[in-house]
Amino acid sequence: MIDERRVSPLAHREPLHAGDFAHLAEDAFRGIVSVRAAPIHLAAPLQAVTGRTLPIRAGHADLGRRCAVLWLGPDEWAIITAPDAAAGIAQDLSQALAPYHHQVVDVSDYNTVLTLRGSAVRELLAKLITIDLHPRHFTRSNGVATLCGKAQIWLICREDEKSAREPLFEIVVRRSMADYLWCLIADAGREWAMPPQEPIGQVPLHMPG
Amino acid sequence: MSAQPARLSQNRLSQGGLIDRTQPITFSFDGKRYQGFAGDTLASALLANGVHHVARSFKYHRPRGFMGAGPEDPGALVRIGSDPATMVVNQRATEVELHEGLEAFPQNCWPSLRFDIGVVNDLMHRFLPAGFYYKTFMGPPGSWMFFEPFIRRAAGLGPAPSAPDPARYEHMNRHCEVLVIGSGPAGLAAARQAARSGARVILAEESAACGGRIFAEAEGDALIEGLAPRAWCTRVLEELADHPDVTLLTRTSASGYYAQNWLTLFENCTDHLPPSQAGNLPRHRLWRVRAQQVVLATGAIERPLVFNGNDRPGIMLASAARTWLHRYGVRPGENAVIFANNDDAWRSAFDLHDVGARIAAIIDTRPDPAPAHREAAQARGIPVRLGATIVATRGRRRIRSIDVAAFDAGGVTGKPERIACDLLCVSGGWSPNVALFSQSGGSLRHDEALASFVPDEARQEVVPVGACAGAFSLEEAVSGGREAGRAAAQAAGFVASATDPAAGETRDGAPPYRVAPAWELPSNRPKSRIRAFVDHQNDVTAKDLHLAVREGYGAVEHAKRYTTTGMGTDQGKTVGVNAIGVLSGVLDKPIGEIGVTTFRPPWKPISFGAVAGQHVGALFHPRRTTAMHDWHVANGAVFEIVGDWLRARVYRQPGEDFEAALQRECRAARNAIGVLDASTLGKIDIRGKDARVFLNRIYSNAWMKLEPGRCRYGLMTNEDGMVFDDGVTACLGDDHFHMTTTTGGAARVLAWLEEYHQTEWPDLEVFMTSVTEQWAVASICGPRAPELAADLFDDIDADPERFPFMSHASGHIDGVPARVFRVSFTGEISYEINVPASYGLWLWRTLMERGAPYGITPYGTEGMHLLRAEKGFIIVGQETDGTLTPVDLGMGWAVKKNADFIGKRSLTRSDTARDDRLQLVGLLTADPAFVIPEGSQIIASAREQSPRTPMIGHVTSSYFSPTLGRSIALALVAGGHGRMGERIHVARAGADPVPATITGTDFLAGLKDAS
Amino acid sequence: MFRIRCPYCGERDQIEFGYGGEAHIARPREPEAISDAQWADYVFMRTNTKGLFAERWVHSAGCRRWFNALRDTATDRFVATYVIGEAPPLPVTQGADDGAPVEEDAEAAADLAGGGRP
Amino acid sequence: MTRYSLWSLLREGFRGHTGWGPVWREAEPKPAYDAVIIGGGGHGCATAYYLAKEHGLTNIAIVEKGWLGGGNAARNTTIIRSNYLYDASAAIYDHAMQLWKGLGRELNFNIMMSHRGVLNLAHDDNEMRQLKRRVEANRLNGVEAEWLDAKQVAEYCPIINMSPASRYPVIGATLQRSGGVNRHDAVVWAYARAAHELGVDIIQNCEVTGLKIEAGRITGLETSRGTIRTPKVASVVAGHTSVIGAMAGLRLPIESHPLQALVSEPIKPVNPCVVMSNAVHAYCSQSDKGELVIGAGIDAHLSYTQRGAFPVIEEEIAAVLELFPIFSRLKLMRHWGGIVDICPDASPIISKTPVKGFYLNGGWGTGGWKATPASGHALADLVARDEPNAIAAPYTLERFTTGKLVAEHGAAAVAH
Repeated sequence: MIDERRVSPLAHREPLHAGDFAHLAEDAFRGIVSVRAAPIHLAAPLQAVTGRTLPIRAGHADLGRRCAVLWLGPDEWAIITAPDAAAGIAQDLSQALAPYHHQVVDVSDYNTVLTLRGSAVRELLAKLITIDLHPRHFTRSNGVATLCGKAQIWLICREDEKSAREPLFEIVVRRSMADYLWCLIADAGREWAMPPQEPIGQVPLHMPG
Repeated sequence: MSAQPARLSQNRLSQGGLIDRTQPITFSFDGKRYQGFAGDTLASALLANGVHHVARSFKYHRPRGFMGAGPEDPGALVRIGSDPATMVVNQRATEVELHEGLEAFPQNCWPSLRFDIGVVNDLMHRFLPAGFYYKTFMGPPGSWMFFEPFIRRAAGLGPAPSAPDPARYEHMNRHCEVLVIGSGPAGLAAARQAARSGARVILAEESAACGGRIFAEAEGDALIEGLAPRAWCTRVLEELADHPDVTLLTRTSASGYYAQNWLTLFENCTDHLPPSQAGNLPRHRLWRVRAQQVVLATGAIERPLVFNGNDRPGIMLASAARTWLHRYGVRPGENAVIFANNDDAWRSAFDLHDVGARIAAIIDTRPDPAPAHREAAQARGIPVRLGATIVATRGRRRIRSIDVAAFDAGGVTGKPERIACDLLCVSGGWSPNVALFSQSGGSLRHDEALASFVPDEARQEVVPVGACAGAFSLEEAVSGGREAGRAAAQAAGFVASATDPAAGETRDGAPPYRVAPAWELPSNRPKSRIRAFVDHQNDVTAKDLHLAVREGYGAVEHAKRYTTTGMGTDQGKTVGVNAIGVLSGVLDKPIGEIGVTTFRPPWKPISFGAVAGQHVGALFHPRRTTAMHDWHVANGAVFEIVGDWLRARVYRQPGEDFEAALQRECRAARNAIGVLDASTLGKIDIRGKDARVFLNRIYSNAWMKLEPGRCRYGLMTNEDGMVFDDGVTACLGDDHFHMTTTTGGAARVLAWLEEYHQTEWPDLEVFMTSVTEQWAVASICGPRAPELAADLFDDIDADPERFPFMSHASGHIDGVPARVFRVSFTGEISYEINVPASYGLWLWRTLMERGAPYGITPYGTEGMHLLRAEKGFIIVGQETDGTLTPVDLGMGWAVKKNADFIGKRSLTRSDTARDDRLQLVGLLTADPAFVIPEGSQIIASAREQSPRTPMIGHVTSSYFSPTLGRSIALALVAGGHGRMGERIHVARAGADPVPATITGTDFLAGLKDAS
Repeated sequence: MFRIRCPYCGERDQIEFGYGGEAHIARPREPEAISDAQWADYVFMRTNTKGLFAERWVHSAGCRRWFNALRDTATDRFVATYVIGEAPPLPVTQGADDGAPVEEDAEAAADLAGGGRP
Repeated sequence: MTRYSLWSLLREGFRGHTGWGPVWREAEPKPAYDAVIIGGGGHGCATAYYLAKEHGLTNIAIVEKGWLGGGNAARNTTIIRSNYLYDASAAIYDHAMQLWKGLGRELNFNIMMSHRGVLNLAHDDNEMRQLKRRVEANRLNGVEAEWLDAKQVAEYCPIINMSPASRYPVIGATLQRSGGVNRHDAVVWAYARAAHELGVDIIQNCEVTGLKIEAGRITGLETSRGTIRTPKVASVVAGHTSVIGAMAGLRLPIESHPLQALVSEPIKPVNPCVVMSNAVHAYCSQSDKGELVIGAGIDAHLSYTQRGAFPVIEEEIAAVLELFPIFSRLKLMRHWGGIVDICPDASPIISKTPVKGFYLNGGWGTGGWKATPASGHALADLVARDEPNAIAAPYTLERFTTGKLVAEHGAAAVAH
């Protein structure tokens, strides 16, 4: 149950649809934990706490139904999990890693998750992202940190053309850039009639005098 | 829909071409309505209607028609549309596809295309040679400023739109194994072969239809792989359509070739459609392609000949004439002369003849054209003049006649003969289109036999094929294309299956291409009357190039720049080799030694909109908002942007102006409680056993003894010793810190920490993670803040005695986790409350609600600036500008003595250690009501001097202080720390300097002293 | 736009990277013990090689790791990338130390470039 | 040499322009000169001219590895202004401004110096504060400059996007009316012509391959066309200062970066002045031919290739469209890059070196063009007298040791 006092970064947005081509929505309040440690120290505790295998190859994520672990660097991972699960995972991991050099930070509120699915989403994202999104090169359980327009994101392929009817991507973005990213994606979806979105904050900036 | 063919205009053939005669299209040019067909360009439709004169040239305003039929055409530039927001200028009529309702207009002429006052330049041409402007207008002062506007008005081609563009543009990123540019026989063969391997192939075709010159030539008995060329083209396209990993882009030109096989392709998505049919597509798209291998099948460009009078409407490239005939079903003239130095152009004579045009003559500068051609001419009864040249032409808005005469190396030898004509097809031979190859870094070499530059050594993974590589036969194009496509795919790790069907015969329908260069043809006319154009857009003549050489601008780049040769919107596509040929003649040097000018991208002009893509307007740069943003908007906030963040500056109440709101907010903070949204402060979680050592090296002050639970202010300097950020860092545990940075510095500081950790001190065990946006922050301050705080926290004792200044605590507010820091940027008792960001709006509302009894008042960044100035705290970026040390800022106490830190060594350099550097002080004006404008300069004297007044400092911050009831200012003054109490003056433009007294920076301390 | 091989993430476009200038400039261990001129050499003076050059990049939008690259600044051709702490895979004349200029070993460079490909 | 004037132009018009002589004659390198200038760009040609004219040193040569004016002189956006903050900068750039004003007449060559005004836009309070500080410093230094409020900006340049809802609203600007643009090639040719007339040898296609140094003193240079003896060598090779410096064993506080620029297709006059914005990183003027001339920021990486990354061009054009939304349908006609030598403090070096008789002029970063006459003037003085004059004195190499930087980039952007 989400505490009703919480407001997600894209609470002011409704999901957007562009036929079967693309659907954009916020998957709010997902739990996200940033973990820094040596892989040799982290693998076992991670397995114990989350049941996931530590991905040690760049560009990969270990996907589970409730929990995904994304490789972000040689000593850096992100755990993306269910709402309200982050604090517990962070605490347990931190405890398990206590003997070693490590850093575990709950960054659930730092970020939000956008989901993008549909037959045209690779094409849509290619308008904004320079990594190779071809199904040969970016399939289920691939995940990277990259740039989407001016926003830094983590992009994870949850489903691809083989595993599902249509691909499904998750995009993790910092909260203050979420609305910009939302509007940027909506703009890229215009080709498939995704409704245009006006970014928030289009206010006059300076008061004369 | 009726399939009844529409009435054909005078020059339209009844059949042939890629036009649909069942789909007539009405359009207008220069206010007159015409009819064309689907598949036409504006140029082909105008030619079908007998219109040749469509434009005026850049400098002399000479009439211009269609010299080329595609992107190479230099002169036929028009304006499309008249709407101030959507009109497009300088469009090449040969590339504008016709659509219903298209309105085109001539440009660069006044009052009309027919009667253009600018023609006066042409009449004066003998006084306006290349570079004439360098030699005059520099007389008395201001003379250039007087003449320049006239010159400007005469230049410039079309006008700019006057309203913002409503269109959308896009970028599209793509990776592929093989990128093929150009879809003529070579390109199609390459793309097909690569596609068969399963590799990702992008085939980019500049025009609306694939095939290249397949559709621009008569098929004759030519074969490609055993098929008639057009049938072969259709079959290849069908096959390509079946490969899922082939992207075929028409109306897409490769515009730039950059490092590591990254290319930009410019796609026109909707310009060829009536606005009502554009749908949701962007107007243009810029494809940003990373290709493992590139095959350049960009063909070749025919050159005109350089002879007297070579620039009249009705004079066109021989290949263009064939394009009009075969691709557009347009006969460009009734009575044609062909003038060439090569065999290829003869085909134009035959093809024109075969659709009923009269061929008045074929003139070849050579004595020995292909025998097959001579026979074919004889069979058709076409008169032929060999070893001859055109010495003059006639006809203002369309060619009327030519004068032809025999010539040899010494000049014109025979008596000129006049031949009437309404079309002159010229050909100076073909130049491989090496622009992209050259952009890719590849070198060129001069090929004597082809009289042209051809690709030499490649510097990237690129292969030119077909005419682009100087291979002009169909057989070479197709086999070269096949091999290049196969090899490219293989190099990218894809091998075609062995079932590749054997290809049938490929052969040309014409004799092999032979050319004998003729760069500058003689005339019997007086030299002063000869005008042989080399650049038809910029009006550069051979004489101009002679002049350039005579004046010492013989280096090819000097000649180009002095005469502006090849610098027009056509990028000199038909110019380059001719100009070099003319120069070689004047300088008497082989062409290969002259060199070429640089091919600068883009291949042809592309819209700014496409280059910027989506990232304009509201999506230009992001506006970041805090969790409390909605409340600020609903409560009268006026915003400013700091580091992309929208921050509330003040909250205006009804009827209140900015200054009144500011003063009210500050009074509340001093007398009751103020609350500030401080969420944007940078926050970094720092953890590891060496975290403390690390901080000690990063900050200028000491960190080894900070206890858990305590906070400390720190300054960061760069290696030059100059302050670049500051903030408070809290010790959460012996190996765990929470650092704060300035809003604008957050990303920079984290990057700085990572850089030093990873590259200088990787041995230190420390990790850094940004938590800036994990926490929403509300900072409450003021004398009644402790009372509200006591109400607020579930489990933190808020009493300032037990929760002292510069300490922190973790606890809860109504069960919501909170980190609270007792730090102050205003001088008042403060609690900086951090909660998970999703609770930010709730926290703010809770504070407003529970703080109401204590008079809580939100204040914005303006109030924060004023309150901290009263206390004498600096703002990095306002007081500092990258040139100030901690000592300069009066924070020598923050320079630790016993350990190194980044930049410490710089502080003892002779200049950095001077004591008369600019130093931060307070200023009080003699007139307490006068608020000094920020940025004012400080002078020692009471009067400004002439011609210059020495400055001793400047004002960085200045406000009317509600607390002191007078103006205050912070300033940087040379040696200021030693000048307390001294009187200085603040200079003002247009008024007397204002006297002020140097004080300390903490104005509140002054207040307490006084009270 | 370059394609740069991050030693950790593989090849990515240049826009994901930040630039850090000349590599292998060691920060003086005891700044107080050196002269102003030596300090200036560390802070400001650069080899600025035209030719094979060791430089620092950071994969800012990816793994955020710093690494070194060898690139020919006269052609922009990347010869290799390698992690911080490793010696350059080809000798380069750089840093404050004196030394005879090293002839650029074109063949070795080509090998490395080729060997770096997938 | 034929004097240029309306009358000579008319006279030549009647005789087919056959009477014009060469602007300069290509010289063969002599075995020895009194001084040699490496680099035939604007600064190099100006140096030679002033050495010959003001110091009577005429047995001198310019050696240029390519064609005259083919480096940054051929690649810059020709913006002229002198509204710099610090005294040292104001002195040199305003000296240049005064020289520009009469240069066409002095050199008898129309360099198309157009004083159309330079606007530096302020988009927020911090920028306004910095720009007002500068405009006040200019005024007190005797440098012409003024502050315009938003309304005055809109009047001076009506096509700027003045919407207050813009991401970067324009809230004011400094204006230097005497600032403007000129014709880059013409300046080089004009200086070369004038220097040639005074006896200076201009040697193109002559690459310097080494410096001859004996006992800490320069004695000559090696070139692709032979050895030249000379007691004085001045390096004026923007983009390659470190390369020449290395020949003298010097490590310099310089990094060489690509700097890109672009022009649009020519259009009728629409932008009446030069518009510069630091916040969006754009500057834009319009040439006499009608092209919009637009400069981008430097590429972050070091390179000698004269090519930068295309995304820099994309961002630049997006920035220009933020300021001028009406330009969106105009077309990018050409873009290119140069190599700029960047000093840590964004100020140049005009300095003696540890090698006696070897002088450096470089490190002009992105702004060297506007200084051309003063740079040549000051360097000529330094070469002739072996002592920096008051204008050159702040720009020594020693400042990097003492810390007395001329930090013109100053103004760190944002704060709390």
